[in-house]
Amino acid sequence: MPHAFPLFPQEASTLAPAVDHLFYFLTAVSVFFSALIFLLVFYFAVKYRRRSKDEPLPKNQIINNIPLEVMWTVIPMILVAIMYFWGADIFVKNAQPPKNATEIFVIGKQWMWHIEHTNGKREINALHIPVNVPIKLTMTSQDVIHDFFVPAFRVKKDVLPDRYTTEWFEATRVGKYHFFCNQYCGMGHSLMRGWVYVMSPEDYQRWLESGVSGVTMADQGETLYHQFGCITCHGTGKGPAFAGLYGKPVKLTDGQTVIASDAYIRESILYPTAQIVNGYPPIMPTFKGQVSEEQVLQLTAYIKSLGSTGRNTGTP
Amino acid sequence: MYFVVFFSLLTLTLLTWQIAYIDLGRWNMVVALIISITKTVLVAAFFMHLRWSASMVRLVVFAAVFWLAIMLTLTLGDIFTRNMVSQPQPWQASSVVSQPTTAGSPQR
Amino acid sequence: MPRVHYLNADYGIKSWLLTTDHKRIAWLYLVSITFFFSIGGVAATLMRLNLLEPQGLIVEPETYNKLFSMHGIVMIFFFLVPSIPAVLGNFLIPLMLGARDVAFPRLNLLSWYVFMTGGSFVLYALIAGGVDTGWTFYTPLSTLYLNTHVMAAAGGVFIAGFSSILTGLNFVVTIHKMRAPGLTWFRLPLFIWAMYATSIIFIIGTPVVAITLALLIIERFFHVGIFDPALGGDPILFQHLFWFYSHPAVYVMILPSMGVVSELVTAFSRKKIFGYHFIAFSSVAIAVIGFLVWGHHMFVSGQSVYAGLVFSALSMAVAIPSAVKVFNWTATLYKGSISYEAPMLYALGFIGLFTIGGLTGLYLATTAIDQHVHATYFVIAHFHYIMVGGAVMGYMGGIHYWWPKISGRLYPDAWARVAAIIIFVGFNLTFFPQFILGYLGMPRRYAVYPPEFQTLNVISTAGASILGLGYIIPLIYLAWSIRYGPVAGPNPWKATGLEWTTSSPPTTHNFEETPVVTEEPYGYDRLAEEIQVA
Amino acid sequence: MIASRRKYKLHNSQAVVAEQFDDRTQQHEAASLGMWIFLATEVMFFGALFTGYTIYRNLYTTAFEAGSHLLNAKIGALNTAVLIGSSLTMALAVHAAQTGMRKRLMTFLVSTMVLGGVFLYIKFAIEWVHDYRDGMVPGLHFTYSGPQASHVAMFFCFYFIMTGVHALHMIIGEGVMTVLLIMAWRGRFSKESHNHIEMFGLYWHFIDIIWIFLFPLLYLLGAHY
Repeated sequence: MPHAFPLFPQEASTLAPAVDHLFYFLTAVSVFFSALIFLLVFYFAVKYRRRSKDEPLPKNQIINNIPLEVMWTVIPMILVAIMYFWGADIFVKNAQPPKNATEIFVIGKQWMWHIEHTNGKREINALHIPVNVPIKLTMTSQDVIHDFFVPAFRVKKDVLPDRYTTEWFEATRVGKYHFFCNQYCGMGHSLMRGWVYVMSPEDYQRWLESGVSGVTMADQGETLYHQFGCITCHGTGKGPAFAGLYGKPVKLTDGQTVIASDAYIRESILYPTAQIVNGYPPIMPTFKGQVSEEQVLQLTAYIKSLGSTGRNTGTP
Repeated sequence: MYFVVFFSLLTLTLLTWQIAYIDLGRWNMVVALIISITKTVLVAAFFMHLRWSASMVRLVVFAAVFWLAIMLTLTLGDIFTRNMVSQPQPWQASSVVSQPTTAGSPQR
Repeated sequence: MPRVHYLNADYGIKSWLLTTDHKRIAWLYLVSITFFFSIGGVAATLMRLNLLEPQGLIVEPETYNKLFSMHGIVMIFFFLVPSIPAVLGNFLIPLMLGARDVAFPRLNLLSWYVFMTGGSFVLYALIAGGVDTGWTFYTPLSTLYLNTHVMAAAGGVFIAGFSSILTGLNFVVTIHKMRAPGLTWFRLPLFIWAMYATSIIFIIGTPVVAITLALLIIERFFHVGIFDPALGGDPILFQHLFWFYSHPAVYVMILPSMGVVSELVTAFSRKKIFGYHFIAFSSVAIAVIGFLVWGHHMFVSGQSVYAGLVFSALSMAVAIPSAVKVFNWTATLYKGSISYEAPMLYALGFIGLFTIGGLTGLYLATTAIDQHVHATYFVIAHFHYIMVGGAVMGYMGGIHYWWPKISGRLYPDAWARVAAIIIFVGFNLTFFPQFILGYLGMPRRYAVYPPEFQTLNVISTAGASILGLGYIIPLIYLAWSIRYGPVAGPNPWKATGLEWTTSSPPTTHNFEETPVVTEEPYGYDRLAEEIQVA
Repeated sequence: MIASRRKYKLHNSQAVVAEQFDDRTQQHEAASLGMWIFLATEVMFFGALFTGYTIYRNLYTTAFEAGSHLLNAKIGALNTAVLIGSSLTMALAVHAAQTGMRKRLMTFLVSTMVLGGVFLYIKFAIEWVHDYRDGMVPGLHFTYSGPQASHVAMFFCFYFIMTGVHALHMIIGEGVMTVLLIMAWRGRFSKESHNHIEMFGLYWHFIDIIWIFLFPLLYLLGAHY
């Protein structure tokens, strides 16, 4: 064989050992019960084999035993309950990215991964991250459903069109690891993969700053803000102002209150009439088809940069 | 008997139609569904003779409603709890500042 | 062998194609699903060959995608779902109940025609250039992005769904209303209980997938946005509705096998089954709980975390009735008088493989582990252990066990045992490495893959060639036995059950006179005494 | 065997029991159970549509109300009344069959067919034609340009699919009724043997029940605007 082949995946994130420990537990349970069943079947099969053609059955047959039935109902029940709670614990913890996570944006499209860092650095089918820093991926797709899967980190999540999903991890070992598209997405599905490069913080910093124009995502968003004419309304009071908007509750005309999250901003750009801010007329045209998913992310980054504290109120 | 059922059904139709023009907020739908269920019970019990049917047949009806309820509950259960956790967290301005990655952003 | 029986009661193509005899309809299904199995098998072979090389040995990714889609669609909807129910169920349910036929014989024939209509749509899709949606038809890929024959394939599955519905309806009514005098519910063979549970799933689940695929076709045709997120649709809704049927469909495949194995284990241990009531009720429990767990296919799909937790808990619950069954089968062997004809080898193989398949299911029900292994080869291995190691082993065992009844003749048992062992070995060699591949992270539906996965893939392909050989041997000797096999006699295995009290093959109306049942099933202790006296 | 089967068919026309059954009671119970199970599958069939409807209605409440407002609730109410009327005549037809009155059976079957026909006429020739003219058919001719147009389109999508599948059931029902009418005319039904009529009655009432839900969900949702 041309390659040495591994039997167990690398553990390269904080999550990996936790998942693996649970995996060992399940494997122990599985091996125990498989062995139990196999040995019993084998033992009975040999011991009670029919020796002559019309051999009578052994005496004192048991065909029903309630305590036994209860036992083999309750024991599996306890075991699966342990598995459930153990697994759920890890799952829930992993569902919520830590607040200090570095955000990186991922856009899936047939059949490549487009990744953008907040400082404006972009890469394709590669993801560079620093070691020992929690990373949060905000992901969306430009066409069909994809899935961002890093085996060495034990995480995956579907990447859906017209929606943001998130995934987070904290790499623990410097190195180079596969990531795959794990949701069948058409012809080039199996080619839609790349490498995660986990780097020391210094290397990462060097990589991040090399070859960047100095234009951050937020800067690009600001350019778009002017280019698409957002400023004509949102900068003049005809539409709601952006400063201090992000993360704040917004009151809508139908009486609901929503939080101005990434998803809310995205929806407001692409489907402006879906949620109308209280006190403003529904006059905003849709930008669906005019702005790409990437530009939406840049605009969002710009709005974010205006802060939730109301800093930079003066801009545009 | 069929005619009694028929006229109650017509009355209920009239009722549900007229009530619909009164704005009761979310109660409109509740009232409409209660009336629909009443009408269904009438049709099933009398026109379809469910009142006099074998218990097995009633079990089938129960099973249908039961599984429909499963489908509705678990599917809606997902849709309406989806944003409770998976919504991206509000932006943490402080964390951005603490990251060297945002060097050059307007906040700096 | 009776002079006139159902096979020679009438001759000519017409007497087969217009028959309402449940036994002949079973033959129609047997022939058609064997045909579909071979199509699915060829697709699988080509896939395995392609995976010998990381860059793909024989086909382009585009073709590979069509191969696995066709493999999935054909094997699931046109082989596994109808396999035991439509062949063995059709043949045996009236016989086991002491009835002359199913409740609605013409409907029974109709469902075969509906099935074949659906099948021809899928064959059309195959011949016209294939379809590359995967058997799951996920939107918006299937509705907006593919230019292959999605509508023909989805339409075929849609149509075939009605065949399942009609079959399930027929079985439930037959089991309720056509039982011989004295055949109370707890005197029913466990195969009947399993078929009853299966029919419930057919009846409740199939309409949902039918309408879902209809919506998919409408969406593709008119592009109206039901599942298109750009127009406000929710692609995850499609997944919900799809898995509402397609997860229980897994139990459609495994429950009948469990029924068969319950019959085999007791017949070849010549001993009453252990814990009859528990096995019977666990079948129904699986059918009911099986409807509550579909969301475990969607833990990472963007489904709500809460829904994930609920579905995880419910999925764990379904493991328990399955475990109960395995323990009861094992306990049935205890103090038995066990012989090892081919059907018993399949049954024991089933117990082993199902145990592994079931236990690995727990990994997938555990949210945190599923997050890693979801849609990797781990899943492939798991469900092949259930569907091939479970359902197909049960099907093969059942066909061998009842073959003397179906054909009136015996097959060469030595050959059959060899084939059973080859299948068992080949199967494990094919699919066990895939567990490791999956945990390593190799995603499913990959035409090309990183080179470090090659060794395990080569082992798997080697196993597949053994497995393929194992499936060809029975085809040959069973076909041979129809003409040349020794006459079986009514009860070659000395088994209990009404089907063994009539001639082999049975006459058109099954029984000379309606049998009367006076005792519980599996009265092997009495049978043993009789044998001793004789 | 074919010969014997022919004989059985002749035999059956005199009304009695198919060969797989022991007696008439068993046959009747089997038919009735079978029909109800079939209706259970129909519940799930429509149930999936209702599930989808419920989800989108809750996600896009205002758009759905706006869409519903464009429908003519009066016509909907009229059609509801027509359909309930046809249910009544169907129930009376079943009663006539049970009491063995051939003439009455035929009369009521014809009136059920006519009422069903009226319903379909109103549905297709009046409503759908109007809807099309007003540009409310997503995928073919959709001109709504108010806020959330794509979500309003979603409403109409469900409106057409749900009423369309419902109407398809009615068309099938009309076809079956034609056959039943011919059978009744030929005197195939009697006091003892009328399973077909009874089972079809269940089907027809079920269609009625579906409409009873469709009417408020589709037509009355936005009436109070």
